[in-house]
Parts: sequence; C-alpha cells; structure tokens
Amino acid sequence: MIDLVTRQNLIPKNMAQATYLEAIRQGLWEEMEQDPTVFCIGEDIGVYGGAFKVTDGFIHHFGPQRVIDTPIAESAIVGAAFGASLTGMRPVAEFQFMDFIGCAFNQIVNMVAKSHYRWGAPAPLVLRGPAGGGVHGGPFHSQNPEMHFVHTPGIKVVAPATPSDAKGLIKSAIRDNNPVLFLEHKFLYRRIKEEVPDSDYAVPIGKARLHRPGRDLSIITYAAMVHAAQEAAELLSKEGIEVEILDLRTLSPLDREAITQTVKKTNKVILLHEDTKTGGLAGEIAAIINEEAFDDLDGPIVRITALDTPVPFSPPLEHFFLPKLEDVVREARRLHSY
Amino acid sequence: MIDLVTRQNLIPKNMAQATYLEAIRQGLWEEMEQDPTVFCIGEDIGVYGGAFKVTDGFIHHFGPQRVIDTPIAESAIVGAAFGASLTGMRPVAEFQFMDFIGCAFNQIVNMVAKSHYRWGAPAPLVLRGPAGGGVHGGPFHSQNPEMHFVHTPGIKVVAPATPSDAKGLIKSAIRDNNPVLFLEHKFLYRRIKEEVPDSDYAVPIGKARLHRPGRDLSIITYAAMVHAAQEAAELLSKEGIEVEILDLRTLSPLDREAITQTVKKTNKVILLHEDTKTGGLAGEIAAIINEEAFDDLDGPIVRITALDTPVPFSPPLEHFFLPKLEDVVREARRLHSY
Amino acid sequence: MAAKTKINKISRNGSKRSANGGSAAKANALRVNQYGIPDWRLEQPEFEVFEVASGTEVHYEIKGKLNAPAPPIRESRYMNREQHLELYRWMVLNRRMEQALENLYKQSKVVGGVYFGLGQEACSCASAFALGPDDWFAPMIRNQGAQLVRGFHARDIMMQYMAKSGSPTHGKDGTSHYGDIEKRHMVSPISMLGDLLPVMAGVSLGARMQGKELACLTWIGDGGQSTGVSYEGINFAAVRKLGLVLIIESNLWAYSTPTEYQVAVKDLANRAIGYGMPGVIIDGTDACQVYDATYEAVERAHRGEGPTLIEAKLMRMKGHAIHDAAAYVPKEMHEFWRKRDCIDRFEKYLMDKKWLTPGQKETMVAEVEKEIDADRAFAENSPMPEGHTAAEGVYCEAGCHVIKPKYGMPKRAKRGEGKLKQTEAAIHFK
Amino acid sequence: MAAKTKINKISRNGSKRSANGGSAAKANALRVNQYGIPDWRLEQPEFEVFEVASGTEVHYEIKGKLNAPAPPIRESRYMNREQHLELYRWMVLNRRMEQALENLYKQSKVVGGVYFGLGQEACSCASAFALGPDDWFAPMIRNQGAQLVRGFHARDIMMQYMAKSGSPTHGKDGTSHYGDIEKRHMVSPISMLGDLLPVMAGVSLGARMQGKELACLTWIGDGGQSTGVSYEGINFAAVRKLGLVLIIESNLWAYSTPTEYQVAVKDLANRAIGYGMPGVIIDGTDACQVYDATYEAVERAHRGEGPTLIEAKLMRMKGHAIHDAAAYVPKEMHEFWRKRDCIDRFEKYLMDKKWLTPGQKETMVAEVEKEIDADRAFAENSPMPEGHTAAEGVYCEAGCHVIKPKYGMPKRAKRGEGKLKQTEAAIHFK
Ligand SMILES: Cc1ncc(C[n+]2csc(CCOP(=O)(O)OP(=O)(O)O)c2C)c(N)n1
Ligand SMILES: Cc1ncc(C[n+]2csc(CCOP(=O)(O)OP(=O)(O)O)c2C)c(N)n1
Ligand SMILES: [Mg+2]
Ligand SMILES: [Mg+2]
Repeated sequence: MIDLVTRQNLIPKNMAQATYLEAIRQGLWEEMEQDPTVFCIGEDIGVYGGAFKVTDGFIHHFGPQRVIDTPIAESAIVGAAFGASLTGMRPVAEFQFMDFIGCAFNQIVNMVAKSHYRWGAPAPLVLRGPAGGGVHGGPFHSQNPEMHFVHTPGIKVVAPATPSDAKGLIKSAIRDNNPVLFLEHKFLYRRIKEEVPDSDYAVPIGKARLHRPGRDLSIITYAAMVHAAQEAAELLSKEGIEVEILDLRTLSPLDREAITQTVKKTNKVILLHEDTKTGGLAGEIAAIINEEAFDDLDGPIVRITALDTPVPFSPPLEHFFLPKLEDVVREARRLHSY
Repeated sequence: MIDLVTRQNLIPKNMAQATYLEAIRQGLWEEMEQDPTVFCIGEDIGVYGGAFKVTDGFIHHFGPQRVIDTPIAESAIVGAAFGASLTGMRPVAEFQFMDFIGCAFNQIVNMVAKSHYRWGAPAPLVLRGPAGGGVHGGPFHSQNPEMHFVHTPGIKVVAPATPSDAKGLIKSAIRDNNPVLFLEHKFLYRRIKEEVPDSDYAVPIGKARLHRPGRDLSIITYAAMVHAAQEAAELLSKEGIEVEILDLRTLSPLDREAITQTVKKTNKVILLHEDTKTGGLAGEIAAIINEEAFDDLDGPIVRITALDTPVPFSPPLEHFFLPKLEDVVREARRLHSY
Repeated sequence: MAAKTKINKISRNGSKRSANGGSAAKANALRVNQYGIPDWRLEQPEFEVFEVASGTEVHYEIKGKLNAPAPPIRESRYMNREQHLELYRWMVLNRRMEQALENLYKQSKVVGGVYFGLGQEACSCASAFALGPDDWFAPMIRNQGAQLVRGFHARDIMMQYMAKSGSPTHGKDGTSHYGDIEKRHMVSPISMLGDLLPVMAGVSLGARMQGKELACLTWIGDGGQSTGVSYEGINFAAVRKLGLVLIIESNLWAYSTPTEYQVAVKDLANRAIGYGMPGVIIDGTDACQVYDATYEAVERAHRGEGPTLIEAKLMRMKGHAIHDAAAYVPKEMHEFWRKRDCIDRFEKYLMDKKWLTPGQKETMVAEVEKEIDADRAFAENSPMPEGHTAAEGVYCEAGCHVIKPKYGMPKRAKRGEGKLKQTEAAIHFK
Repeated sequence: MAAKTKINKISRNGSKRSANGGSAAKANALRVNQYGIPDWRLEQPEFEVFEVASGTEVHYEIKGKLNAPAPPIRESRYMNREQHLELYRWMVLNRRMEQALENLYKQSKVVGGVYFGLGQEACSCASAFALGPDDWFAPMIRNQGAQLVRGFHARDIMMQYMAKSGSPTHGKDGTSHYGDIEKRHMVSPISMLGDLLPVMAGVSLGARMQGKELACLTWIGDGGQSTGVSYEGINFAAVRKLGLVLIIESNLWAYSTPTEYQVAVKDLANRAIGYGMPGVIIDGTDACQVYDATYEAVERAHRGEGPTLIEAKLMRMKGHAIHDAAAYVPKEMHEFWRKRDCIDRFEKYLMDKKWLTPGQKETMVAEVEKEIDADRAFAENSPMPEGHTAAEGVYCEAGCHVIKPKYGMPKRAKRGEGKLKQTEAAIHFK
C-alpha cells in the first residue's frame, strides 16, 4: 500500500510549531529517551552541541557517555559506530557537514553497507548531518552526496523536506535495522516551521508523500526543492496549470509505486533536484518511469537540476548554479503545452 | 562531429595482435618513452610489475624513479600524484583493484576533480586499474565504481571494451590536461585479443564507437558488456533481428550525439551495463534519450544490469547477479515485438 | 535535584605514566629499544633489504647476519602445560589445514586464490588463544588459525574458499571474509586494509556502554597499517581507552613491497608512543611471547585501561597468495626465517621440556589429519548455492534479526530531568 | 650496453641515526622531551583541561600554573635585524587585516563566515618567511598571514571573503581556498583536513624528478592531524624523503574539542618517532623559534634529506570562526595565553633590542593601515562575478593551460634499450 496522502492527514493531534531543525532535535531526543541503546557520536556534538546545534543540550541530559565527541576522523566515527552496532547499540553518527562523508566513503560503502549481505550482520546505525546548498557555503559546505549511496545497495537514504517528515523519519531511521543515511537540508534548518506532533509517531522509510495534488503535470522532487516546486505550483495555478508535487522523502529504496501513480495521473513529469544533473537521481527516476509508465507519457521527461559543476561560493554564481523558480515555471509551461 | 565508425576504420596499417592487457601496456610504455613527464605510481607496480602485470618490466626500463612503489595508502597515492601534476608532471596512478578507490574518494572528488574549477589548477593525471566482475573476485575485487565519478564534475571517465580502444584511450587519458579515471575491465585483460596499431595513435575521449551497425534496435553499453551484446546480436541476427551496438567508451563526458543518433535510427533501445541498476549509468542515458529523442522512441527504454546487491563471490551467485546473454536476447525479442 | 559533581580527568598519556605506559607489558621486559619500547625478543635479527638497480634491471638484495642461529623460546609466564599442548595442536591444525587448502586449489576445487599464514601460525593461534571467552576478534587473511582457535572448523574455511552454500557466508563472500556476532564474536574483515581497526574500537565502545569491558583483538600487516583508517582507529581507541588489542604483523613484506618502502621507522611499535599507548615488540615466531603479550594486553583491556600495540616480528613465508611465487624476495631471507619456523621451534621446546613425546606428536598429527580429512570430505560434498539466493539478504528485513544489547541494557545516566529546550545559538552558515 | 650497478640503500630511520634524526634541529636543542624530541620552548606551560560533569551540565575546566609569567623570546640564529623588522610588519599586517575582515563582516559585506589566526600570526608569518624563493606552501584557514608574506595582498583575501569577481578564484570559492601554481606556488587548501599533506609531498616528488629539491610547507591543526590522510601523507614523505615541512599548530582546540579528546599523547611531535623523521617542539607564539625551526627544516628539504615535523604550541585565541564565541573554553585559558601574545612579545623584544622605537612602530602601523584601507576600498568597489561564469572552468580545455615541467624536463634514466616484452606471469584473478 502506498501512502499518497497529504501532509495534513499524517499529523496526530498533539502538536506544536517547530522548525525543521527543532523537529530533528525532538525526534533524536525522544528516541534517546525511549531507547538507552541509542547514542550520538561525532565531532563537536557534546558540550558545543554540534556545528548546527542539532544536539545542543543533549550532553547535559544524556551525559558524555552517550554524546561522544570524537577526533576529526570520519572513518573512525563510522567504523566505531558500526562496531558498536554489532553489540546491539543504535549509534547516530553526525557528519559536521555531509561534504565530509567522502572521508568515510570506503568504511560506509564497503564495511557497513555490505555487512548484512556478506555475513549476516545487521548494522542499525544512522549517519546524519547537514547537506545541500543555497547558503553560500561554497564547494565544501554545500554538497548533496545522495547518489553515491542511492547507488550503494545495503544502505537506505532519507531526505526530508518538512519538519514533520524530518521528525518522523529520524525516528524511523533510528529504529531501522539497516544503516540509514539521513540527509538534513541545511537551508531548511531554520527557514521552515510547521506544526509537528509532540507525541511518538514515525514516518515510514520508503514511502513518498503527495505534497500537493494536481491535474496537469507532476513534479517529482525532494528536500529543499519541494519548496521551490510549491512556489512554482502556486504561480502556475494562477495560470490554470495545476501541478502535482510528489516529495520522495526516501531516496533509497525509491517508492516506485508512488512515482508510477503520479505519472499515470498527470502524464507529464518534471524531475527536480538540487544535486547536479549527470548521474543524479532524475536519471534513475526517468528510467523507472520508462519501465513502469512508458505508454502513459504525453511528453518528454524534463530534468531540472543544478549545473554539472562544483557548488560555487559567490551568491550570483550559486544562484546561477542552482535550479531556479523561473526554470521550473518555464519548463512547466513548456511541458504543459507539449 | 561524431565518430560513428566501425572499429576497423580506426586502425592504421602497422598492426600486431595484442590482448587488452598488452594493449594497455603498450600505450603506457609508449607514452612514457615519448614524454619524460609521465610516470607511474602505485602499489607493487615496480619490481613486481603490478598485481595484473600491467607495468611488468617497466621499472627495469624506466628506472625506480619513474615507477614508484608506494605504501598502502590510496589517499597518499592520489594526493602525491596530484601534487606532482601541479609541477607539470603527468602521473599515472594505479589502483591495485578499483574497489580500493573508495579509500581515496575524498582526495579524488574534492581535491583533484574540483581544482581547475575552484582555483584554475589543471590536474593532468590518470587513475587507472582493474574494475569489473565475472572472475569470481567477490565483493571487493569486482566492483564497477564508474558512477561515483560520472557524477563528479571535473574528472573524465573512460572504460574501453577492446584492445585498440584500450591502447588509444590510455594514451589520450595521459595526454589529457584533466584528471581521467581509466577503468580496465579485468575480465577482458587476457580474454580478448585483436590487431592493435603499433604506431602512435590515440582514440579521442568523449566519443562513442559504433561497434556493430544494426537496424532494429540499439544496445547502448560499454566495457565487458559490449561483448555480451555482440554475442546476443549474433544470435538475434539469425532470427532476423539486427541489433546496433553502441560502445560508449567514454562514460564522462557522455557522447550525447552518438546516443541520440542510434536511437533516432532504430527507435528502440536497450541499456546494458555490468554495474548495478539503481543509480547506474542506464538511468542517465534514459534521461538523455528522453531529452533528445523522446518522439523517436517506439518502445520503452529497457535496462539490463546487474542486481542491486554487492557482487557475490560464488560462481552461481555471480552468474545470477550479472546481466546474462539470455536476458539480452529475451529483452531484445520483447522490445522488437513491442 | 541535588547535582553531584563528578570530575572526569580526560585521558592523556602525559607525564604521570612512565615512558611506555602499560606496566604489565613492562614487567617482563628485559630489554627496551632506543625509545623505551619493551622488546621481548631473544634475538634482534640484523639485516637490511636493498634495492639494487643495474643498467637493465632492478631487484632486491639482503645484507646482514644471515646465519645467526635461531633463538630459543621464551618461557611463558601465563600458560600451563596443557595450554602449551593445546596451542601446539592449534598451530599444527592451522598449518595442515592450509596444506589441505593448497591441495584443494591444485585440484581446482577452490574458487579464486588461497592465502596462507605459513610461518605465522604462532602469531595467529597464540594470540587468539589468549583471549577470554567473551572477547571479540577480527582476523585478517593470514589469521586462519585464529578462526580455528575461536571455534570455527576447517570445513568452514574450506567451504568459504570453495564458495559453497554451507559456508558461513553461504557463498556470498570467500576466504576469511566471514564472521559471527552471535556466538564466536568474530567480525568479518573486508579487503580494504585497516578498516577493522575503528570497528573493533567500536565493539569495545558498545560493550562498555553495556557495562562490559571487552578485549577486541585484531591484526594488521606492516603494509596494511599504512592506511589512514588504521591510524584513525588506533588513535580513537587510545583517546577513549578502548579495549583494542592490535597485533602488527611485521612480516617484512606487503605483497611485493619490502617494509623499507612502506615505513621509514625500524620498529612499528614506536608508533605507540605517538598514540600515547603502550607498545611492545615480540618475536612473532615464538608462541610463548605472542601468548604472553596478548594475554597482558587482554588483561589491560578487561581492566578498561585502553589499547595495546604489539609488534610481532616475523616473515611471510609464502607469496602474497597462491599465485605469487615471491620471486622478488631474496632467497637468503626465506632461509633465515625457515630456521625460525614457529612450529618446529615450539615443538622442540615442548619436547625438550618433555611435555611432548614423538609418539604423542604422531598421535596428535594423525588426529588433526583425520579431522581435516573429514572436514574436507564434508566441504567437498556440500552443494554450491543456488543462483537466486544472490538477490537475497541485502537488507535486514522484518524478523531477520532481533537487535538487542548483547551485554545488558545500558544504564541511563542519573542526570537532571531536563527537557529538550529550543536552541538559538549562532551557527556557521545560515 | 655496459650495466653500471648502482646500489640504493632504501631509506630507513634505523640505528645509524640518532634518536631524533635531524642534526640541524638538534643543534639548538637545549632540552629534549622524554622521547628525545628537542623542545626549544623557554617555558613548558603546565595545565590540563578537564571535563566536569555535574548532574545537570557538562563543561570544561582548566587546572595548572596559570599565572606563570610569559617567557622571553628565544634569540634567532638565522634572522638579521632587517628580517626581524620585516617579519614584525607581516605579523602586524596579518592581525590588522583580520581586524578589517571582522569589520567587513559586521558591516555584512562578507559572504559566509570569517576565520581568524589571532594569536597565531607568528606561526603563520615566520614560517612562510623562512621559505626560499622557489619553495611551495599550502596554507590552512588560520594561515592568512602566510599568504601575505608570500605575495598575496590583503585585497585578495578580502575579495575571497566578499566573493568578488576579482578574487583569486573569481568567486568560485572563498576564504583561503585559493592558490597559484604559476608565481607564488601556493596550493589551495580544501576544507577536508589533512588532504594537503600528501599533495605537498607530491609537489616535492614532482620537482625532484625535474632535478629540484623543494621545501613544501604546510600547516595542520592538532585536530586536523587526526585524519587518516594526514598520516598517509606524512608517512609517504618520510619513506621517500620528500621535502615536506609540516607545522602542527597545537592550539589546544579543534573547533570545540579540546586536544585531550583528540589525541592521547602530550606532544604531537612524538609522532615523528613513529614516522622515522625528525620532530621538534617550539613555542608557536615566539616568532624567532618559528622562523628558526622552519628555516632548518627548509634547509633539510633543500638538501633532499626529507621531511620535518614541527609542533608549534600555542592557543587559538578566538572561536572556530566568527560565529563561535568559544564559550566552551575556560576563561583562564584565554587569559594565560593573552599574556603570551606573539606580536606584543615580539614587539617588546625588538624594542628591548632597540631595533624598533615607538615612533617607528607608529609609522609602520600607519603604513599598514593605509595599505589595508586601500585594499579594502579596492575590494569593496570591485564587482561581483556574473552568474553565467558559474558554468565555466570545470575542465581544462584546449588552450586554457600549457602543461610543462616547471623545473626542466626530467632526465631519462640511462638504462638498457629494453623493448616492451609480453608479460605472462601468474596473476590473482583470471
Ligand atoms: C586499502 C587497500 N589497498 C590495497 C589492498 C591490496 N592488498 C591486499 S593485501 C596487500 C598487502 C598487505 O600487506 P601486509 O599488510 O603487510 O600484510 P601481509 O600480506 O604481509 O600479511 C595489498 C596491497 C588492500 N587490500 N586494501
Ligand atoms: C575531514 C574534516 N572533518 C571535519 C571538518 C570540520 N572542521 C573544520 S575545522 C575543524 C576543527 C579543526 O581543528 P584544528 O585542526 O585543530 O585547527 P584549528 O581550528 O584549531 O586551527 C573541523 C572539525 C573538516 N574541515 N574536515
Ligand atoms: Mg606484511
Ligand atoms: Mg586546533
């Protein structure tokens, strides 16, 4: 069964406003409260509370044994998290910036992701941290590393776009018996706010979310770009073009059913992501649509992505580099009249 | 201008039989003879001549200063190669197995690939080594790492399927002013042999090769799978299905023109690769075809790839894992009659 | 809520500790090297490997005292007679099993290559033998003996090499690439050298949170320890005083590369100084030294005092794997070390002590051979896996494993009731 | 062809060398630490950082001799009077430029954050000042002074922070993330700590092949040196005796993490022992010590003798970057080190020597301020890059750069005529 419901339906009664960042903090805190096997490990996450303050105050409450500052050694962090997970713990390892995940690449891809397949050892750990651009972080503080891991069997990849999903998915990621890469979009950290359930709830991994129902064409996207799509949809709506927005939420495993369903409904599709184009997720989804709904397509699948370059630092350059609202609006109009 | 000629046309007069492995050796040797700035660096490449003997005898001829055995430290190898390239050298670094490239991932993706864009420093180096499966090497001696680098702007990726291309492309890779990842398919090393030009010639990076002209459908593929496609084509030909085979040769930058041209010709396309499916190159090509030739498609784009698992060790498992001749034949028939 | 203030001095191997930490490791030290690292060896072999480049050819030569007699075995301070004999049996089983693997290879019954620990059986077996029952270990390719000692059977290893369905990985992986987190507490290695080090530190960390101080034993080659991840793992263990017991197998070669091209330091144990942890040098061909050094390191780990770095000096007596004739190794080097064979010397030691008679040896070897024969037959007769199983097991699905803390639920810190407060602090990028 | 046989002894820091290699580094050593590492400091500060956990809160405290008087400056053996004064000017420029950056930030003219080297100006400037004209360097974020010393202007750095079109990277990257392989021989850092170390080793390797022995200077933090790639790079440089000159800036913190949680060793210079290369400890707030130690390491590199590890002890006097108030640092720690300010002490030293008068200082500072004002005006008035240039420059296209060896075409080895022969040897996987 797929889970094509609007956001509103998902949210239980007991609610309060929270930013995307606070929502992640809540989810992590609640899981640590509930389950003593959950612990945090990473750089500057203890007394300092993390570069973005996701674990601010955690060390005071949970103690330094469960909020562990490490040397600057990402392969050691992931390796140690994996080792601890073999004893039945559920480590949550923070990358100060997701850009640094390359420093633990081998450990993740070859040690962690393959362990269940190779020798039957589950690795219930979460790798989390800030990803994404739009904050003028330059080439090394803005990267979107999802595809390296979407292309790695054995690790799940999650990239929420809203506070509720961020909270619900961090909880599911922690409870999952597999390694989960949890990508927090740093642009969203303090920019978006919504009602988030206080109580214990979780959002299932592997299920997309219908962010906005529409009639004329579908935008399939995730993370910060969901909000760009939303803005575009509002503009286009005034022109009578009703855009459906599918927020993937989980990038691996992909929700093929939800993808197929929206394509079958609108017959036209834009794939939108902040990651660079060549080898990006849009390609994978294009192939899936071809496989699942080729005959339903009434127009070419359109990709809107960042340029195939590193993430440039200077604001005009980064603006040019990133997918833009006007790109989405223009392409939607073009596709609509195809 | 694209280069859609059959292999035969490419080859100059002065020729001798060489395996894929010998062809690479020749290309590397010739470049080292011609250009004293070319040198080799890697593990066990000197006195031993490399795990697969690609540099066998090189140290005797070029001396230990130009054939440098390193500690087991892939990030140091890539870093040192990059540093040397900044002084105007053209290093050729060997990975003993391409599976170990993950140990240098950050150095490649963040130091090397971004250097020209960020600060205008060209990095004329080659990273080469054996990739691919089919030899029962298991999860850590069989990997196809291309997508991590196809998805990395700033580094080129080459994956030859024939001895002539292997020789011509290693030469182009060395002469290129950009970092080039040169993937040698270890299954092909000593299994295929053909006439290879003795003389100095090079195969351009970025150009696909029409491996077999055909009428009914196109198989777009590369590396070892070119030979699987060829076998399938021969079988299918007996049934009257004429398959066109496009050997990409270069995976980044992709030859969009050649891809478009073959799709426009046959209107049906199978994307075949040995790498795993999700996030594999087939997705990217599917998206390109959608962008460039949507209206020319007379059937869904079909992907045939390895399973989304690590590469299993045991022969029956690896056989099941890899794309099979019968898969290609079956899908070709199905698509033909679509 | 009354707040009891606890002051944790952060671990730092500062001036209070003596030169090379571990007092245990020191007690037995008759000799220390120039940096104060205990050197338990009864012989300090003297030779150096040279690269010789003629006008047309490059090769390695060795120079030094190559006809020195083999040193005696150092008396163990921890093993009793029975343990000596049991250990001896493991070493014999280790070697004979590898001979059986070589035969299987020659009969084309093996998939891929075969790796040997010839000459290193003491280093694999005696160290594993020194572990406590709950301790964890992670072998490298040459530590097949350790797997036997810790409860796997020759058939398991044979089936791994033969890629059989009944192998511990069901054919998914080969060689020593398997493990068991349920019973035998063996972490599977991966090919990439060094990645196990932080993992074993992490096992110790996880267990500590559950109130258990484990010793986590692993080995790394003089080559493999050059990887950055080795350094990260050891350093992390040192900082957090985790129970890593690391044996560096200084066997003079890493594939075809002599240690001289791997590191510029003579004793890799010296690296312990830079980590701020105890290091010790032992003769890796002396089963008693391997046992005792590991034993002390294990005890230290059990006391929660932190990691130990043991450098075992020895020689890789075959090529890198079965395909490699090791033609690059100067012949005299093999000869020198053949005289130092760990089994021959241990056997002579036991016989000199009258703990083992030729007759007992014969019986033991016959038993070992019988065991190997039975295991080989079992392995040979077991089926290959079915192809379709290749698609299974990538993820841990519902019901596939129950995750729970192995040593008991971690205790919650008794701390203020504290609720999560909103954070408003300045951050780096907005 | 007559084959002349050449025997290369492979480098190994064996028994022939004294405890800590570099005789140069040793000459000046009045004092060595417990492992024989020369310690040039005139004061060995004594304090320790503790983690204090109350029932509701965790923070750091410091204990030790915190009111010890600041040590004097150690007489330089290599700098003359003019050099002292020039160096002093660089340090002043370094600090004042960073103050200007702080102001620009407060005026919202900077994109992103700003990094400071406050208290570390001696370490950045004096080391860069000790390089020869052809030598290479690669700064880290705190080494903005080194960039000035080596020929960049305050405006370059300002424009980097302001993301201007005229910045060395044309707005593609910010902060110290730029370089110049043509004239100033600066390699651009990347954020990932440690990756520069093998790169600088490689620069030395490339130059050596062209017949040139370069010194390649870089810095790494006490935190950054924990990365595996640091280790790989230093080890490679040691094995191949490359001209890496590495200054570890032991400034007691890595972002919010005290060194006590980074490493378990007191003197990071001790790691030199494990690498088999010379190490030396200096007071990083003493410009003369920094200069002299670097100078000797540079000389050693020029002689082709290999790398040197210099541990500079000092303190990061601001937060990690401008957003970070460093509330986690015990106050007394800042106070202690403020008394050891590298510029104040160097200035007093120069004045005591009568090499600098208050009047001269005033003139110099006024000049520096003028220079900074001009540069700031230039930077402020320069345009932002045009958006479309974001798409350019990923690859080096035809005509964009000519690749040629910087120091001359490498000589071909005079070796046998040898033709490529077919290889038939056994391999691992078939
Ligand atoms: C990261 C990495 N790089 C390269 C290899 C290939 N490789 C496998 S074993 C080996 C040599 C190992 O030498 P050493 O660690 O000394 O162990 P020994 O074989 O001597 O026991 C090499 C280079 C690898 N496994 N992992
Ligand atoms: C590989 C890597 N991991 C994490 C970071 C994030 N980071 C940037 S600077 C820093 C602290 C550096 O401390 P140190 O090396 O001691 O330098 P200092 O700031 O003290 O000069 C950290 C953790 C990074 N840049 N690179
Ligand atoms: Mg070895
Ligand atoms: Mg620091």
